[in-house]
Amino acid sequence: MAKTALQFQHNGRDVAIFVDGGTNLLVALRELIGDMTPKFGCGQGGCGTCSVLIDGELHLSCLTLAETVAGRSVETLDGIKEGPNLHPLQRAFADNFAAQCGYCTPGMLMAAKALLNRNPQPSRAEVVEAISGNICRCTGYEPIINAVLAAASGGRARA
Amino acid sequence: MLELRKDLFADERDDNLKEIGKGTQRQDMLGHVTGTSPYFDDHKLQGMLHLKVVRSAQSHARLRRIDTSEAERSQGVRRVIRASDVPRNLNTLLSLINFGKDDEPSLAVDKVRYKGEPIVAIVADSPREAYEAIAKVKIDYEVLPAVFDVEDALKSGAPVVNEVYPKNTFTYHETYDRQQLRFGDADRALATADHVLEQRYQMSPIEHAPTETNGSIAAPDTNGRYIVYTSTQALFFSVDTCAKILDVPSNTFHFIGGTVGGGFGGKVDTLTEPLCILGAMLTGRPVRYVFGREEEMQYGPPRGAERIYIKDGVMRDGRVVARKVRAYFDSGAYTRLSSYAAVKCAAHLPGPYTIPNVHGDVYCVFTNRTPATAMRGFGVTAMDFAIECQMDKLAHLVGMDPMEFRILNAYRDGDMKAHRREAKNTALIECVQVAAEKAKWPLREDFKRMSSRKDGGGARAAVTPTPRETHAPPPAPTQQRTTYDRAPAATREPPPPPPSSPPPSSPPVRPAAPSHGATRFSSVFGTRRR
Amino acid sequence: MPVTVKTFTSTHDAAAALSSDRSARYLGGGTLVMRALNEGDISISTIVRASDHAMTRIDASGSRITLGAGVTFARILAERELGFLHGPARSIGGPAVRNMGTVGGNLFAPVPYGDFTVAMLALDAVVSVQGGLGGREIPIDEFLQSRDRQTGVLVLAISFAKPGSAEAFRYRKIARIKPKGGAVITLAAHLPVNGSRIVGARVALGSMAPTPIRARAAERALEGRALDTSTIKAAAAAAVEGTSPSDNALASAWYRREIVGVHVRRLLSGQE
Amino acid sequence: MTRHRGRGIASVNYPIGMNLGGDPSQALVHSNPSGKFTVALSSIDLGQGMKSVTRQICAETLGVPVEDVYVDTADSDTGPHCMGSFASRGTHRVGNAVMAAAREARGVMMEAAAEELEVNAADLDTDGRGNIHVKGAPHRSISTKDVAIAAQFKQGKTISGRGIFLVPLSDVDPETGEMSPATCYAHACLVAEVEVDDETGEVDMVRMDSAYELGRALNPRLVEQQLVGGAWMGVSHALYETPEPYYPEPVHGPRDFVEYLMPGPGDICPHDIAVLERPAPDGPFGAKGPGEMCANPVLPAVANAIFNAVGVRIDDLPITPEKVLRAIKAQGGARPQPRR
Repeated sequence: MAKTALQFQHNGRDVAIFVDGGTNLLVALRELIGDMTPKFGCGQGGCGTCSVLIDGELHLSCLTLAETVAGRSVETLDGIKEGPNLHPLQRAFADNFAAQCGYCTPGMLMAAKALLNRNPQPSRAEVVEAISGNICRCTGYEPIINAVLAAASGGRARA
Repeated sequence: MLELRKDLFADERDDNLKEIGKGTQRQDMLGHVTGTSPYFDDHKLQGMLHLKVVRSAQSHARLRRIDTSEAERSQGVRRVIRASDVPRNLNTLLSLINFGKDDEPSLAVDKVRYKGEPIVAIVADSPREAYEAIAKVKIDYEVLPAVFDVEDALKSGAPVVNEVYPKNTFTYHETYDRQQLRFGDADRALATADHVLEQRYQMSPIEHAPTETNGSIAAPDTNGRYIVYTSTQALFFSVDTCAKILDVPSNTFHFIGGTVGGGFGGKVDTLTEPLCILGAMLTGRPVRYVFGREEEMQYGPPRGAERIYIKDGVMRDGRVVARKVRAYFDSGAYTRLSSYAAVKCAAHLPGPYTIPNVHGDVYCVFTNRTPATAMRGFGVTAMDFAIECQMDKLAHLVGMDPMEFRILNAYRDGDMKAHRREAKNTALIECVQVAAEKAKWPLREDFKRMSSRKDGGGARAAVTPTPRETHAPPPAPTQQRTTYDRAPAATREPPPPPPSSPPPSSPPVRPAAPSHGATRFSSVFGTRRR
Repeated sequence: MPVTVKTFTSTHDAAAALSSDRSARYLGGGTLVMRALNEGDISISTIVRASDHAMTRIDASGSRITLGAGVTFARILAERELGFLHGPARSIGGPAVRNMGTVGGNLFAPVPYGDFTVAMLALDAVVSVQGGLGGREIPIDEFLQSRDRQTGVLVLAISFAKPGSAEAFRYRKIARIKPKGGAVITLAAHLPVNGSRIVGARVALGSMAPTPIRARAAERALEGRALDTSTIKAAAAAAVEGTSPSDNALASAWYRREIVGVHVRRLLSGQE
Repeated sequence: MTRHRGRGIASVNYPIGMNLGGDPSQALVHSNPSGKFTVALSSIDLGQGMKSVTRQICAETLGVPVEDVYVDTADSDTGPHCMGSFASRGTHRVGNAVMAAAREARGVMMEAAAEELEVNAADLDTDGRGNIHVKGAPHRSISTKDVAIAAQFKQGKTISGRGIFLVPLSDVDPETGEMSPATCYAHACLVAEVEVDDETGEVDMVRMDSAYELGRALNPRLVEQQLVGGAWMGVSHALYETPEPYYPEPVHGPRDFVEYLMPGPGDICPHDIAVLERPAPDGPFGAKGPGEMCANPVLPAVANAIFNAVGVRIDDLPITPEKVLRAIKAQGGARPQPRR
């Protein structure tokens, strides 16, 4: 089967892989690069567990044709730590007990990061809007909203 | 906002503990926020194959012919698995604990009983190639009449959904078509109650919708074993179910799981592991079988629907004196766990209240829909909905505050419960009082002073004399009958009498040992436990 | 058969590839085509892309606005000139979907999707398409009526006259889930006013038929009148006329018929 | 006026664990030579916090800091048998098994410490910070690390323990239903306030106030997670969810998260919770299990609140706007009940 060569930046590192026609970015990240932080939740664009940032913007990796990220920058949860330290959002999620099963957490964090990147001091309504594409079945959303607000007011949330 | 009411029941507790009672961070939180918690699908294995199943397009049909020849030749296909490839192609989950008969194949044999039932499994190099092969499987169906309503399923002449249970009801104690609860004389108490209220409640099915769908990865391991990564909620249920279906010793398997992306009851059924392991056995390669979202929503088991009829007798002073319940659990086409839910539901009657006369009939009914399974609050959620709506209506009927009405009828320490065990360690009254306080809902002083620990037992500890079943028609009503606040709608007609045969007088025989040789968790079939 | 991806620099070539291959689909934002592939739709074996910048151009400088088919909802939200379309754009998906989904793709989104197209219909938009034989401009209602037959054409852009005032264009999506939910019904109205009279009323409804449709009876009730209580009442009463809603997972046809008038009234009167 | 507010209540109890085949769980606890403990289970953590709550139970029982314990779940080669994570059995059944295993391990640890300190084991206590000392004489102490080293390399003892907790099957009488379905019960009462639109039948949650009795809140933050998330699920069950929207007719089943309705982050309401603790005599530190019952009172409380708001009884779940609207129309309009 003919494969297409694909190069892009993955969490700041250049990567090169070969993909089959039609491969989505989620499969490319998980199966070809080995970054398991984006999760499969539906493959339909409905749950947000596979969310990543492409050139800084929130995208659903399951609906992204892998080869369309050629030459672009892809950021996943695996890349948001600041050196050995947790990103303020990760700390805030932990402090607010904003994860139970943890499966939606990577996508939630990426959606929250996309928000804080362009709006460091969001209102509650803006936080609600920012995570609205991400399904959580455990928490009832309240702790997640609180965590994002806490990370923002901590003032350390930067790109 | 959460407040700990340490002032209540303080005399029953030692609060001088070091780790217990502290809001310690979760052990798994760091893994969750860094995306490193290992779910079953996070295991990358060399040369992984992908398994997809061909699902029935019909709700009820005979399988006249299954032609997989073209699919077998399809590009990338490593193996087509048919029903005859499954070593023991008939199982029921609770056979491991001797409850119920084997009634469900891994792959349909001669008949399909619900839309979406697996018929053939395809193992291919890629999901795409598996989908292409699925399209090439030709199935010739002879469509049969289907039944979707639990009460229709019990009518004579209804289509037989599952031949293992030809009356479309699960069999309890080898003989009964339902689980009964009998405590006191509900009919007599209803005849003398000031008001009688009979209502119908319905809960539709509910999907667990975990963000991680059901799935597993199975791979040949060293020394003839198989390693299985799984989303199961019940590891040894899955191990032993697979051992039974695949007819191998359970230590053939090394199951790894324990970190699961939500379950809520939807990952108890060992849905994917048997075919996934079989795929690995037949190809010698790692195989991944993961539900898509639509599969999870439509063909993964839901919390089954329940239909509940409640008939209550209440006195003008607010005492509920009788509760008669008839409930139907819609199990779908196979048993899974609804059989047990009915028992749990019967034991739950009449809710957390001391009612001297309780009569319950709970049916587990088969229909031509996706088999139902456990879900958070299993056997109780819908019954609580029915009971608590009913309690609200009764309070309204007798003109009592709904909070005080519940406190009045609440069970207390020392009371006899309808399943004939003494109530202990109760706290319903205190919950009502605290909730009222939180919601600024005024309660009268005497209701504020009532306690779960006071005024229970005594006359309330007695088992009301329970008549033997006569199966005579109930006495004609002599008192006021209320069909609450509105004319009954067309769908709210009084239910027909239950289509039951009189229960036998001889005690149920112990079941014979099951024919399969698989491990069972328990061969104990009942010991008295107080 | 593996999936083949064909990327063209010219829309003409992309359109030719699309029209010559029944198994080809044009990849816009991915929300329809990639989903179909993920779910095992083997009828698609060729993905066609076009890298022509015209596909993503927004021209909002004059009185007529043109949106390239590849314009995403996020780009509309970033465009101050398009403030009147921020409501419809924001009603699509969550932020990730808005970064991906395009106005061209939305034309093909089946119920319960396709809300932006309802807004386009109320604006009397024109769809520019490139077929195998050449380019055409199709009025949007005509396009929608023949949508099932349009899969072989490449939508290039959509254009419409800018509403005279912010007041003149109204949009509302009735969803059960907030802030991101599928539509029970979607409503858009364009009510240009000449003096105090409405001239050229357009009311469009989503989920009231297999594709978005015009509520022509409501439009007639509004045409030539002032937007006062009695006009609004008449338009609301007429809203259901000519609709053919279906049952789906979100609501029944009965419910849609019952509430469409209520929501038309609320939309027109500015009531929450 | 088209929107009406109403309040409704419900109170419930819930059986902890199941009565099916006997209800056992096992646990193994062992120490490494540094005095750090591993709990081996085959029980599943599906988000409810199994790993975390058993970790605290183990630490409390051993008398060591929680950081010195790590819980490993769900490996069929190393984890002993457990029925599984369902029926609110985790905290109670598995917690008890872990307690039993930790008690046995603690016994060996104290014996080993006694040998090192040359005292009677009965005279020793743990300080919960990693030390074992003579009661009343805190200076005569030894660290659990030194005890573990001594046990392993000097005394030849294994600081380990096995635990099982079994609730035997209770026979069910076919005639009367007499049985022991559970050994303890959790309790709850919840007040829901809703707003109902009488022209569309839409129901919005305004707030919830609740009291939950759970035996013991072993970890109040985990309890809060269950109660907040569980009440959200209760709202979802009450007003939104079903894979068969036209049940029993099997049509128009949802296929994705747009069609399968669950409240979004914009649909949630304030929820004020009180937790009561009446210890279960057979619970680990009195604990019952909050995981399942937390959703149950919400469904009827919402239904009862809708009646209070507009005077219609919806007895079919989920309570969709359509059902509310049909009932309001059948009744000839909203009939708000006295505010309460």
